Amino acid sequence: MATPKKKSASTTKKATAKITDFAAAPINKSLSKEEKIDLYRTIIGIRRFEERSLRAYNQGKIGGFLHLYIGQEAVASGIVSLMEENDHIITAYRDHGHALAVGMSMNECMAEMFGKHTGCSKGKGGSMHFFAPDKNYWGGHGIVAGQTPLGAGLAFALKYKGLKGCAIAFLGDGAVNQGSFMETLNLVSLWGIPVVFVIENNGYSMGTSLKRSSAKENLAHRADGFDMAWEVCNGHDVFEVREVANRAMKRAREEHKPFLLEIQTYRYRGHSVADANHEKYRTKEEIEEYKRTKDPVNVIKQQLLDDGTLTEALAKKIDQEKKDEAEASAKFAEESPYAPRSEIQTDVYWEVDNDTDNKLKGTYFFND
Amino acid sequence: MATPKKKSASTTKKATAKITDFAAAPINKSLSKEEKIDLYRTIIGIRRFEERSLRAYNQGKIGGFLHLYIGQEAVASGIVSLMEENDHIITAYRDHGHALAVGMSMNECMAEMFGKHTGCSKGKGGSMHFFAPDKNYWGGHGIVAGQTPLGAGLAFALKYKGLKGCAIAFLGDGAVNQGSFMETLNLVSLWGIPVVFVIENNGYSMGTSLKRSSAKENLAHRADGFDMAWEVCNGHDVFEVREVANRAMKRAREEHKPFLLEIQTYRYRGHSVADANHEKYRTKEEIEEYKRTKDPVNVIKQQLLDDGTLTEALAKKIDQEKKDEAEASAKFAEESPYAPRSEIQTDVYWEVDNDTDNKLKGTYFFND
Amino acid sequence: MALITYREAIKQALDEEIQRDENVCIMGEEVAQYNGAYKVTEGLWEKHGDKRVIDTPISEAAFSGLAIGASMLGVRPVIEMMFMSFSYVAIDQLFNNASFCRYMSGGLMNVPIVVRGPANGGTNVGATHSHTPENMVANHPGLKVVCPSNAYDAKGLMKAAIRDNDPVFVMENTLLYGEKWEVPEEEYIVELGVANILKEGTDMTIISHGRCAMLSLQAAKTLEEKHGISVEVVDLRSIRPLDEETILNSVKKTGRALLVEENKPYCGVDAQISHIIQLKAFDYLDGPIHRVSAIDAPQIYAKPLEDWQIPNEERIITGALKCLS
Amino acid sequence: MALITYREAIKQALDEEIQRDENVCIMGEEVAQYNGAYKVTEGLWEKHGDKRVIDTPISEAAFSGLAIGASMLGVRPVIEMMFMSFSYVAIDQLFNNASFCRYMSGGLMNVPIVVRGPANGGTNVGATHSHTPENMVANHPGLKVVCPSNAYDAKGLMKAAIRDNDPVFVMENTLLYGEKWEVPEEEYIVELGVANILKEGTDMTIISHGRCAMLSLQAAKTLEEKHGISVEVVDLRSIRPLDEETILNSVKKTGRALLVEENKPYCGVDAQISHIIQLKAFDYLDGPIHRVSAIDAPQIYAKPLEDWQIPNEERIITGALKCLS
Ligand SMILES: Cc1ncc(C[n+]2csc(CCOP(=O)(O)OP(=O)(O)O)c2C)c(N)n1
Ligand SMILES: Cc1ncc(C[n+]2csc(CCOP(=O)(O)OP(=O)(O)O)c2C)c(N)n1
Ligand SMILES: [Mg+2]
Ligand SMILES: [Mg+2]
Repeated sequence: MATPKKKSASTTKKATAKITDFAAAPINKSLSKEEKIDLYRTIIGIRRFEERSLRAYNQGKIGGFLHLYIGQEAVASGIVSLMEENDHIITAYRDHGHALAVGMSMNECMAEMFGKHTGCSKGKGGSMHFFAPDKNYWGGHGIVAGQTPLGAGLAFALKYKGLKGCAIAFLGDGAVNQGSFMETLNLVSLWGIPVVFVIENNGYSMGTSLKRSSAKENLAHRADGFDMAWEVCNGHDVFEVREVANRAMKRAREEHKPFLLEIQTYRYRGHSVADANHEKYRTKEEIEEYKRTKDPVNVIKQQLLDDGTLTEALAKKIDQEKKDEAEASAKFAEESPYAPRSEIQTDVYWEVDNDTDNKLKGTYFFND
Repeated sequence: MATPKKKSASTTKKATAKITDFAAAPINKSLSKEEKIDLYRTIIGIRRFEERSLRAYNQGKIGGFLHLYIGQEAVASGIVSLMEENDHIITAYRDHGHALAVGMSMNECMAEMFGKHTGCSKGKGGSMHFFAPDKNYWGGHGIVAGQTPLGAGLAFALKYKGLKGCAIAFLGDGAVNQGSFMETLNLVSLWGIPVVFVIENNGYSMGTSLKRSSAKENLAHRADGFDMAWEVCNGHDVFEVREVANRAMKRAREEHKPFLLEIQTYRYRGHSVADANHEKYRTKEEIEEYKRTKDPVNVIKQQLLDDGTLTEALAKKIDQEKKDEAEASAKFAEESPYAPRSEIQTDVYWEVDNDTDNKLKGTYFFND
Repeated sequence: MALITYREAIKQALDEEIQRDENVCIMGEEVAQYNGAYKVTEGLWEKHGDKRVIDTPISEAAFSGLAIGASMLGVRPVIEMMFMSFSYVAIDQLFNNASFCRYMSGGLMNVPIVVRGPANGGTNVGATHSHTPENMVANHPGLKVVCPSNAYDAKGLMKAAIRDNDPVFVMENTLLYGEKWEVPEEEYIVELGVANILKEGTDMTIISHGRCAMLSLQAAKTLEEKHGISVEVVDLRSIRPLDEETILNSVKKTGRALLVEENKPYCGVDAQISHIIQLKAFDYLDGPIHRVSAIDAPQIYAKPLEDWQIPNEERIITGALKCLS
Repeated sequence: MALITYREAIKQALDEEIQRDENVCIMGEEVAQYNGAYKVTEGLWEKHGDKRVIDTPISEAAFSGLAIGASMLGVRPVIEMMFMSFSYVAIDQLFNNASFCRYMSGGLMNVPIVVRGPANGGTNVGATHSHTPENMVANHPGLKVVCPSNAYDAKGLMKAAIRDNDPVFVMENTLLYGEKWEVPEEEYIVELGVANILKEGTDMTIISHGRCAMLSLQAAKTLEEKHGISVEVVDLRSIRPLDEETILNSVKKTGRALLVEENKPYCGVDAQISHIIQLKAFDYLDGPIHRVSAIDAPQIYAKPLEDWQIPNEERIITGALKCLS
């Protein structure tokens, strides 16, 4: 099913010619062999990491929610691969893929889900709250669409500070119906904020299909109401993601203009692992069909085998490395300690944590 | 300046032929002489009432805010004149015009602004909070756009109860940027709720011109993103308002479809009477030009003089009656008592106010 | 009497009220076709159809406001917040419109809605999903709020809330959904504003609400068995209206009060209860009122730490011993 | 010292901090070209331009969230809520993102924003425009909140808030904007967490914050003159962090405490203060702690009634006499 791409006539400056072989687009053609292999490595790494985390969850090692990104890997991988020095990203609770793509280690991510002190957030955030500001990754947010104004803020800061960069804020197809997001669309267009909103449209918000949650199925089209450019593309082919996102990001960086990009993708698992219903609100066939024809791991593998970048042997080797890395991360997480109880009350206030001068006045915490 | 009308191609069913003489449209042609005079009576009544309230405010008789509707009278008057038995309306804080149009008395309205017990809300609501549920008028709301989901709820109730009617929810051009409103647009289109949202676009939200608050000046166009019908029209000619709104309201009643109607209008006074700046953020000329060419009172008066409905003498008589009525309302308000202090704690809980069976358990109020 | 879960009890209340009154309907995210994120509404859509059990987009402000508006015309919507934490995106609708429209109109209208959903921590979902905002609700006159601690109360209070002509928040608890209690087969109501003495005692009073009341009961038993302390346990059930009489009678009898809740301490419900007790039973107090609340920090994710952060039996016992010393 | 208004004091603080630190900027509705709805930012846009003083659309959730996000990269936005009441449409951004992002990231970031605006009644604008939500803010660990009662504090606390590396709410008061106080010409800071003894006394302590502290001071003078009662008045200034020491020392000295605030009573700040006092100064108390708060109902519009609803000198005096009896 070749999804039709729609483009905003009104505001996208360049009417780029339609490209069907995205791998041949300049932004992809310029990739070195090693860079292409890295894309494969990232995509399969996310897959293996999450498969391992699922096992840990089922073993009772991971609590709370576990929202798997399996099926959507090419979206985060493709976009993150385009990030430049001053580009920043932020996403929602389905945040493992983005985390690994920016280069967070499997160890710190797995340990976070285990709630361990060695986790990226010291076990304070959990699966929904991975952060790596040093890698320009600002989380990991649990309230639907709540991260979208933050993303605009990151981009605002870039412009404020005169840095050439953009922010990419990811959200889901259900998140588009939160007021905070829609307010933000107006704001960023009005102010000329270099942010790219990426709707990862996987067709469902929990058990609700797109057409039961949004009055119009073309979500990106809302941007027209704010005089903002938009585009819709597929998310299973990392080269397509890169080609389209690259234009959006470049435009943001160079022209300080926001962009609304809707990427059609699919999640294989339930909304979270606790979602036992996910073969009820959609058919098994729908899932299988996507896996068969559009699995992002298979698609890139085949592309790289076809163009000679990969051999079956190398592909297998990388796969095995990632499996091992994931396995090791579970071991690392398992063996890591929890934070001591005293840590419950650290990281609340910067001023308390950094009280080198002993200048703090007054009571900050109020237990009897 | 003849504002161009734009229509939603996508969702408005009937492509009605363009009408320029709105008085000749069927919905207006069918008006009896008395009905037309009533329209004039309403419009001039609002004007005289508000002029009187302004004096009262300047005399220190009215406190808090006073948001005058002067200049916009034809909008509420026109739309309310179309209301049928099961139609309901709700608006924001600039609510006097709507109140008088639905038939609230000047006495209860003026007394409310004076904070008196005889006011429509017993002096508990003030200028921003007029209500007359018996006249299908649900207020009068102070939080920008906060009334818009309530309006959707009124319409939801009509559909739920199987009543043929619609709700009209008014909001300003600044209010469109609140998330609650945009969420509601999606919801009512998705569910098929018979609500008509009327943006009274007077060009300014406080001191901010439309183009400084909204990324796209055609506000109604946002409806396209929700697959919802929309239209833009002028608000100074009550016949135009009626012609356009009638189609929107009929459609809502008959097809359970929402509509977004943007009506271009103008306020002569500051945002509220306290707004001393209003000749700074816009020019005196802009104000004068509107008054000269589009004053809703003059426009209808001229129309009715031209078509023989009114004579100068009758027009003057009605004007005088309304001046007298407004004056009398100020006297009534002045002479009315404030509620006793004990009334501070009534009307908080229905169950407390209606405690006929003495069944209430527990403490409801918590002062020492 | 049947032994049913807290979840089942709420579902029964909803089911019965939908049948009793054609104006009662339920709306929220995933409440219909998905049967509810926590399966509280399981089967109700299938039984009552699209009109009465309604799935919403993720637009809490819009559907809360819509429910409030609809209630003005006599519909009686029960809205589910998938987590009560998500009400934070709808606070204006809930705290300004639901609470004040009646007042600002001088009593011309009322808003018979119910806002229900889980408000608790202890489930390793982190800071944004673990709010217990009954204190914020109770701060706003015009609103009512109840916190059922068991299946019997959950059913009875839910029915009372739905029949109430004012806006009522029902704070549920995901950790209780699967727990079972005896619930009568015949219809009953638990009136708002009536606390429940879970256990009588003479040495001290523990006042609590929601799941913490159950933990307090457990702790009280341990205190009695291991420490020989006779503890009276009062389960508030209803936060606003509040059964001051039961609270004060108990404290006057025991002379000691420990207040236990899951909220963060600063301006929690128990701050208010503490004030009321010292004001109205000052001369009966043999020592200061103590509180056990969540350890004052955003909710932590890590399970063993969160289990320590929110009140647990051990912390309640420690608190009680401190209170008695 | 110069005699300047509360409004002018805040403006000076903003102006000086904008000049001091290029990362400080102000955003909000009408703050720039219109000079602020209450003229607090008058002249700042003209002086500092579009980059530093920024008008926003009526989108509190969006611009609050934007400010929070920007602060993560080192911008230090001061956002104005035209009324603090309007923060109700932005609660999720303010109470989840501003307060918890630091924590949920294990301390990897901080959110140096200031949220400022008037939070008061007494201006006949009705229930939706008269919130005093310092209690709700203080309930959320990660947030700080201060309530300056006079021009000196307003300037000093605003500067402290802007320099603070955590999110700080500054609750102002429209009724104070035009009032004048002595303010030094030279630069100063009023640290967070330090209360101010407005008047010393021996018979009882009145603890208050914001404009109510000024009313309390007036009442204290009347109590002294007319009733011969020596009242100590503590102005909290900062709600979180809280200067417990000053509170407790004063109550230990006087043995009596009256708490005065403008919020509705249920779970107001003073509920918390009451609890702390009875917990930590129980043996020093000669009688129960009393409170004077707004009369518990949505804010009424009618001027004479609203003037009675919120604390005034007469009600404070009555409260004080009750407290002493
Ligand atoms: C304000 C708010 N409402 C509801 C939820 C519960 N919730 C979490 S994820 C989700 C579905 C979101 O779907 P979508 O935006 O499509 O993202 P996806 O899960 O498909 O990645 C819901 C309803 C929440 N976290 N926050
Ligand atoms: C949520 C919220 N933010 C800000 C305000 C303050 N405010 C009241 S009216 C107004 C301007 C609204 O303009 P518009 O919607 O165009 O309506 P108009 O006043 O022109 O009728 C503002 C900012 C408010 N009442 N509520
Ligand atoms: Mg989705
Ligand atoms: Mg306007």
